[in-house]
Amino acid sequence: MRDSTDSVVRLRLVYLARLREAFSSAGEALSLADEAPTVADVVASLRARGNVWAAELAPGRAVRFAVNHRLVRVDHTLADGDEVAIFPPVTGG
Amino acid sequence: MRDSTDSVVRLRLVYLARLREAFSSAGEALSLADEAPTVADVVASLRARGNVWAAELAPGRAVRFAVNHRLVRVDHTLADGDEVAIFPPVTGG
Amino acid sequence: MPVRVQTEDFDAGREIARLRAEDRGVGAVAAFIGTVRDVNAGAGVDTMTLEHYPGMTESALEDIVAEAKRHFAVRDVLVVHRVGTLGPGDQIVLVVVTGAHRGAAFDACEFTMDRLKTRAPFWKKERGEHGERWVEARASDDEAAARW
Amino acid sequence: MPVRVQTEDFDAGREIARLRAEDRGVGAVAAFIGTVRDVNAGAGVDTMTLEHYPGMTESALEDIVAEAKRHFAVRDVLVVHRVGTLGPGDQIVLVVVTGAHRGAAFDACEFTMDRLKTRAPFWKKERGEHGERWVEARASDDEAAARW
Repeated sequence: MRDSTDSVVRLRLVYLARLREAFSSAGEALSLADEAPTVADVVASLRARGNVWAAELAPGRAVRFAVNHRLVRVDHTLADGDEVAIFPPVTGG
Repeated sequence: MRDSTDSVVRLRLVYLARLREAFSSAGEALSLADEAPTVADVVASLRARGNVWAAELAPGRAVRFAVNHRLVRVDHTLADGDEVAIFPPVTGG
Repeated sequence: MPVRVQTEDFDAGREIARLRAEDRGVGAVAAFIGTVRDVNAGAGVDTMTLEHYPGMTESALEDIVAEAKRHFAVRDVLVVHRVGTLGPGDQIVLVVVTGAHRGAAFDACEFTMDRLKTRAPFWKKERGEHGERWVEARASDDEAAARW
Repeated sequence: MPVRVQTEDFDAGREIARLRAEDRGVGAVAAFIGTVRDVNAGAGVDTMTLEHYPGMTESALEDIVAEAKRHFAVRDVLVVHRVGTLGPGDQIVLVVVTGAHRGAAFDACEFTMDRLKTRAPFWKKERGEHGERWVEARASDDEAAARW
């Protein structure tokens, strides 16, 4: 599954809860042509689609991230093959 | 049950747990010839018996008091007919 | 009845279910169960006998429950305390608190236990490898009760 | 298994009994049950649907349990969390902590709930008189989690 080209990072994106509904998608594959992209780069890439993507991921909206099932900050650096989940603040319990 | 003489206060004493065992008694009647005796007066009266009474109620021993089923301090003033319980610090739960 | 003193064991699950039944405003249940450990102060324990002060016990517990309800935004409080002779693993006390939110439920449950440990007339006597001895009150219980 | 995610209901009494069974060093059991209220933010609730992030959920809960065991002098911790569609009065989550003494058991139980509320990937969607809406995270949950 890993790409032989160093400069492309292939990611599996997962959208959950309100974002899954807003995006009408549970997730997708995304490739970034970047040496060491961060979660912020993923967010910027999605925002550039405009519409609901720009609205839900607008600066100031509370969004959380997990990479390979661990909560991370937006400056977390991604590696080829990472699963990046994007979701609203959790409300279980 | 109330005494017609103002200057005598009749009390029902109750001994519990370690004190009941030490005194070999679950309780007794005690009358104090005093206008407004306090719990401290009861303790002094019992201490004067010497032996185990003086030992268990010696100053510095942790002893608790309840009058008519309410925890009170040693300076609590007693009335005729009161039930005065004397016991070690509680250890339930 | 918000408080019960009994020799019989209790079923914590059933007591919890009963307390929150029919109250759809409950969002949080905090519960505590105190049990007999097989070791206390480093010595093995075979049996634990709980003595109380009949007459005072229920009113002391009712006062504690009333105080917990007054101090915390909770819906209901239950205390069940056993007396008599118990063995290691046996249940001694149950406190259940229901509330709309968890913070007040936790606080009221811990408050009730802290007060019970210093104000309810129960005494424990252990029998074990050391022979027979009355359990001493712990300074940490006074400190816990003084927090509130 | 210290954590379970399931659609089925749980029996709090049985889970508590199971966790403390065979451990005679347990003197204190603190438990919490979260339930569906019939009202939230002033509006009536008919159903509550819990969504989660399969794969991450269990590991997030296991991390929380491990953290609770590391930070507090407790013996065991259990978390059971339901997913799917529930109604008012239904049980959502159970946390049980066993320990030698009550202070650490209470703390670890509250810590586990506070962490779960801010770090475990569950989301609630309500259906009721207001229609359908995702429950918003509460600032008080962040504050509660920040205490530890």
